[in-house]
Amino acid sequence: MKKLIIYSLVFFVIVGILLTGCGKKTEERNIKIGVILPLTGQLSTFGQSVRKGVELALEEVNREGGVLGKKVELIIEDDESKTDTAQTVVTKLLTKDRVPLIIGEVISSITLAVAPLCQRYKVPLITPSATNADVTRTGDYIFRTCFIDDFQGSALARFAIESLKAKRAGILKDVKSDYSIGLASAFAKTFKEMGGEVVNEQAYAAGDTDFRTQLTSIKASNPDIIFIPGYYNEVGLIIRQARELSIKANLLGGDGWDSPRVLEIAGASAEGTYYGTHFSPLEKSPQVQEFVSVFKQKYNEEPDALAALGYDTLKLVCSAIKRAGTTEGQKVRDELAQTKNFAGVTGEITIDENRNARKPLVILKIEKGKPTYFISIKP
Amino acid sequence: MKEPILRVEGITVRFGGLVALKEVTFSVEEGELLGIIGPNGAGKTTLFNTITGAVSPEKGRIYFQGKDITSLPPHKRARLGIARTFQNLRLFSRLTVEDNIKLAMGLPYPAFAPLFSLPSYHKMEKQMSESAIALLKTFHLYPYRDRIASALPYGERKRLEIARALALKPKLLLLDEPTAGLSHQEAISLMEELKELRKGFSLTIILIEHNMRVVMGYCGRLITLNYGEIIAEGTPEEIANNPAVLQAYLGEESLC
Amino acid sequence: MRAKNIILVIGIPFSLWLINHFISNPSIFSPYILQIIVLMGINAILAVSWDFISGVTGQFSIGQAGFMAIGAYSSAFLTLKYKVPFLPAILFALILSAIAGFIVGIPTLRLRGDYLAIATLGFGEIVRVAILNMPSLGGATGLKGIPIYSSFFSVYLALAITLWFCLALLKSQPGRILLSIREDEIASQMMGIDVVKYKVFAFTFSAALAGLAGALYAHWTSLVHPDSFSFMKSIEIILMGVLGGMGTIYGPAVGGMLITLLPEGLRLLLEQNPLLYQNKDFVRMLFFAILLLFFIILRPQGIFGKREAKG
Amino acid sequence: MSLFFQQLINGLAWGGIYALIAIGYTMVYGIMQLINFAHGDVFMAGAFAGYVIAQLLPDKSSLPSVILVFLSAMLFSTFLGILIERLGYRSLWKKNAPRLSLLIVAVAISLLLENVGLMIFGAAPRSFPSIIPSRSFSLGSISFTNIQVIVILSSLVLMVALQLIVMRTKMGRAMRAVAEDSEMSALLGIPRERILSFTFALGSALAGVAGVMVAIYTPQINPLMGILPGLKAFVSAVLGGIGSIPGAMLGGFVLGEAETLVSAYISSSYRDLLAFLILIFVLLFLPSGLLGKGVAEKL
Repeated sequence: MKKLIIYSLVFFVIVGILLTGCGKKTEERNIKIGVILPLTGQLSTFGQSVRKGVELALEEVNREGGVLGKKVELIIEDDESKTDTAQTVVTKLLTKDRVPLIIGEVISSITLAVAPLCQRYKVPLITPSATNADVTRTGDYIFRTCFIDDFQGSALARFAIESLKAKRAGILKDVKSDYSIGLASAFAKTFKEMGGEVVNEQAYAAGDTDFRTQLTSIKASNPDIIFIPGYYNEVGLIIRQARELSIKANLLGGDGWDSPRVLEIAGASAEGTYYGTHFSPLEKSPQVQEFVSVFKQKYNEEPDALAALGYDTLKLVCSAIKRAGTTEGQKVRDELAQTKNFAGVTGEITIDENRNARKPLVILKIEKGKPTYFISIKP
Repeated sequence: MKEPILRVEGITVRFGGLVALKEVTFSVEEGELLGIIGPNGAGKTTLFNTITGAVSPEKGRIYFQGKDITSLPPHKRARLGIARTFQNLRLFSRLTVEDNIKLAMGLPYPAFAPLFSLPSYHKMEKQMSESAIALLKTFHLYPYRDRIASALPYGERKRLEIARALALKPKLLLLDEPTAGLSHQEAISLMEELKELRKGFSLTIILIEHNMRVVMGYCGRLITLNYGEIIAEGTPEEIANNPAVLQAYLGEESLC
Repeated sequence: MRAKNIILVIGIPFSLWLINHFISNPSIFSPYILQIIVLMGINAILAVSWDFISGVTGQFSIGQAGFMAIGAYSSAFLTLKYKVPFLPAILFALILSAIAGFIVGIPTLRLRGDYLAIATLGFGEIVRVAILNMPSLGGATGLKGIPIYSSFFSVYLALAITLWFCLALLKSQPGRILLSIREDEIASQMMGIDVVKYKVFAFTFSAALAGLAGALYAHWTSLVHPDSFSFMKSIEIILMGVLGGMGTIYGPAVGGMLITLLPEGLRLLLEQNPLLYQNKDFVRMLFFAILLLFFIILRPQGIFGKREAKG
Repeated sequence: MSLFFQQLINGLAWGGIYALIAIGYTMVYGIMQLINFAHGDVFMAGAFAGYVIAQLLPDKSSLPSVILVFLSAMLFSTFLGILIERLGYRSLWKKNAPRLSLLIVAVAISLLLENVGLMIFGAAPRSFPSIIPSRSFSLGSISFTNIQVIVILSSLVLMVALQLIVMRTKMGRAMRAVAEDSEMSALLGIPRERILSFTFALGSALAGVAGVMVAIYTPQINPLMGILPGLKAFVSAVLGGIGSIPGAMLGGFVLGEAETLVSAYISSSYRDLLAFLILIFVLLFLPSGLLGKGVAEKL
């Protein structure tokens, strides 16, 4: 008898699932845009910053009457900084919520994992900050509103040689991140082309907390600059432990450093380090200053590069839908591809033939505990 | 003189510093019922473990039906026809009584046969069931056929272990305290059954026992072990009056 | 007996093929639910593979994720880099993980209980870190763009075959022998059973099944990276087996499905409560941990297992 | 050459930490033959207890507050250790349930602790307040920080203290008796349950201290920080000879040094691989470890 109950229970569960599965979605009143971000987990500050920028832009767009006469609504999903969760959640956005377009993801590895899904369902995916070059090579429905690592890496190498007069570079990269690997190889290529020498290349894995062994062996090759293309959790520790090992060389990083957590973890040892990013709140242009004041008013904190990129991305998406006159995937895709010098707070956005954006790299230097504008390098 | 079924020559076993068996030498004729007695810790069970291959001796050889089996692994010795029971009952407690018996029948068909339910699979399974049932009937265990072994009363579990050993169709059966924990009446009826079986299965039995009435009444010959050495060997009568045996048991009242 | 087998052997594949047409068509059936159903099938195979070695043969393994990784990566490598069709890739994955099971089985099976468990845990981690350091296997970022060959049909056919093989073995003499090894290895040896040979067979067979599940997984998610085969995955597989009922084969299969269903059900349930939804992943694992504790202490034989009578 | 010595010092710090955690594994295994999977998470709990107390303290780097942080971590871990033993293991251990169930309970408790930590503190790593401001010294070209010295010295001191407790005190003798033969010691009137709780308490206290040390040394904590060090500490215990406390200490330092040298001279991505290769090697060829005593299977 007991077996019979259990079998019938399991049977009903399965039938129940099958039924809930089907059924079509009715047409919606306003335009839904999917947003996929790491709101929790290892890289949660990136996700939180982009969300603030996107939501600020949404308010402005809806205040000016939305798009095509309809209000714009965001479905924001958290992927916990994990590729498996991202895949499940993006499938839900594509098939259950049937969104016409998705903004995201922030991290290169996760964007690379979800891009094939969007390509398969012919839904445009725009990443505000994933800089790994392979992202847009997935397919013609994948776009980005930031520069790519090939540009960021070579710009940083040019900066190291020309401005910092570096000759011997050590590299410490995160073997678990496409972003870090791509940026490190781009930097090394240009650095060598311009006469520099990469004296020692060491690796670590995201989640490590002790880098003294790698730093000690880099120190032994006495470089005058160490390039650390990692994300902020590990970078903060690396800077601190490097100074503890009394390493005097310049420390240089990419946009992965752009989070208040670096200063929180590294503290005083971050003094005098440099990193490249997409945006600085101190830029003089009126559009930037207006964005900074509105942002400060809403969140009473200064916007960082990711917030600015999020803001620009949503504005760009809305303008593309307006130009396309419909939310149909193919048309929106074509409009996005033809975007020419769209005035964004992170600079003029022109989508090139590989669906990447050509944008300047802004170099910041940490002085007296604050990132200060140093120089910007044109593509 | 026919080759003795089992020859044990100069077996010495050492666990760390402790010498469990020292130069143990004896032989057993086919069809004999040999008893091994001795105080606790004399090395009786270690001797069984050495014969069955669970323990490898430091020195000495063991011959079974003339073949040297000293270095054979336990499962090969069992296949040759050496079966045993354990001092503290090692049954497959979550398997049914019938399955416990069937375990001793090895694998009579290729492993993948059940996958494609080949004829050989069905035929052999039926045969195994039949011989298992026959054995259970002779041991009056048939009513417990589908119960799991751990659900049986103690007496029945003792008999099941012996039945399982017999399912190996052994030539030599080593019984480690078969009547331990049984009432006098149960012990006697068990020994009677064993006498029948010895004739029926042309079986040689070696018995480790503390129950002197059983040993004296049923064993053809006795060996006394003390501190890992054989101190006496002979018919029950000779052993009963042997000074060394009495001294070994110290203060036990006269044996008969 | 014969007629019943024939009906099964033809009936099940045909009905699966039929359902597949209905269920895999995105316009009729929501792919989101399909995704859950396919993962349920894959996890069921994994749970059965664990139960075969740990539940039936009693050799507690915390390394199934390692064999799953071998199956996933080897098949993905073939289909991605050499455009090998699906079936040969799966067979290769099966054989390779079986060989891995054989190589790992022989030395570790001399160990007992928790030493064996820890050795298998070590093996699983070694496989993960080895893959991490193999650039041709995509290193830490894994293999991407694996062709999506798996489908409802292939996964549930594989599950049906797995259940048929394991149950047929379990109900016959090979199964009894494996169970006897679980119950009392020494007594089993004394009954003339070559314990090492059967343990290695069980290990190899279980590894092959885990490899099969890995290959199906890789060709469904189209992305594999070392972190999805960490020892946490092995622990999840153990959870499915224990809850389903160790040693019954069909128990862990159902356990595997329920455990996969749980987070999605939880996701729907939690959507209403924002705070819980915010960290739903931890709630899921917390719920697993409590469930595991509940079962082990109050109902050790799991949902389908038989209560062990106290003799 | 100075590079080699510099790496050795880096290894020493982690060696001390592994040793402290390994001792907990060895003691519990000695008595219950159980691998307490949750032990790594007790180490994490200690770090978080220290973190919470450090946050509340007004003047963080004064000597009394440093001691308070260590003490609170030790107390919380000890309390947690006893709780785990009482609620998780005791009922099963008394019923001498199959070892498999105990192992699964250990895994479940470990999952429980990790996810409660994630629920309360979130997955993003938190930086530990610098209650001991780090100053680096250098001897010739080798540089080390005061924290490294503190970590190494305090782990040695704690180990010696523990060895004294186990070898000299009555409770220590009782512990060794129960480890030797728990049935016999029960017959002789040794209160096994109390000894078990005491063992868990001692092991957890050490793990708690190790937790705070790692928090200061890194200085970063997150709810999953206990998993890898926990596993490696177990490898150290097995390497040293499971059940032997000096073995755990030796194993901890050997593993700490081996890992540092491998990641310095081969590559850091093989560091974790090394720990598991050692584990498999020891389990197969050196079951009683470096200092352990053989464990014969009673037939």
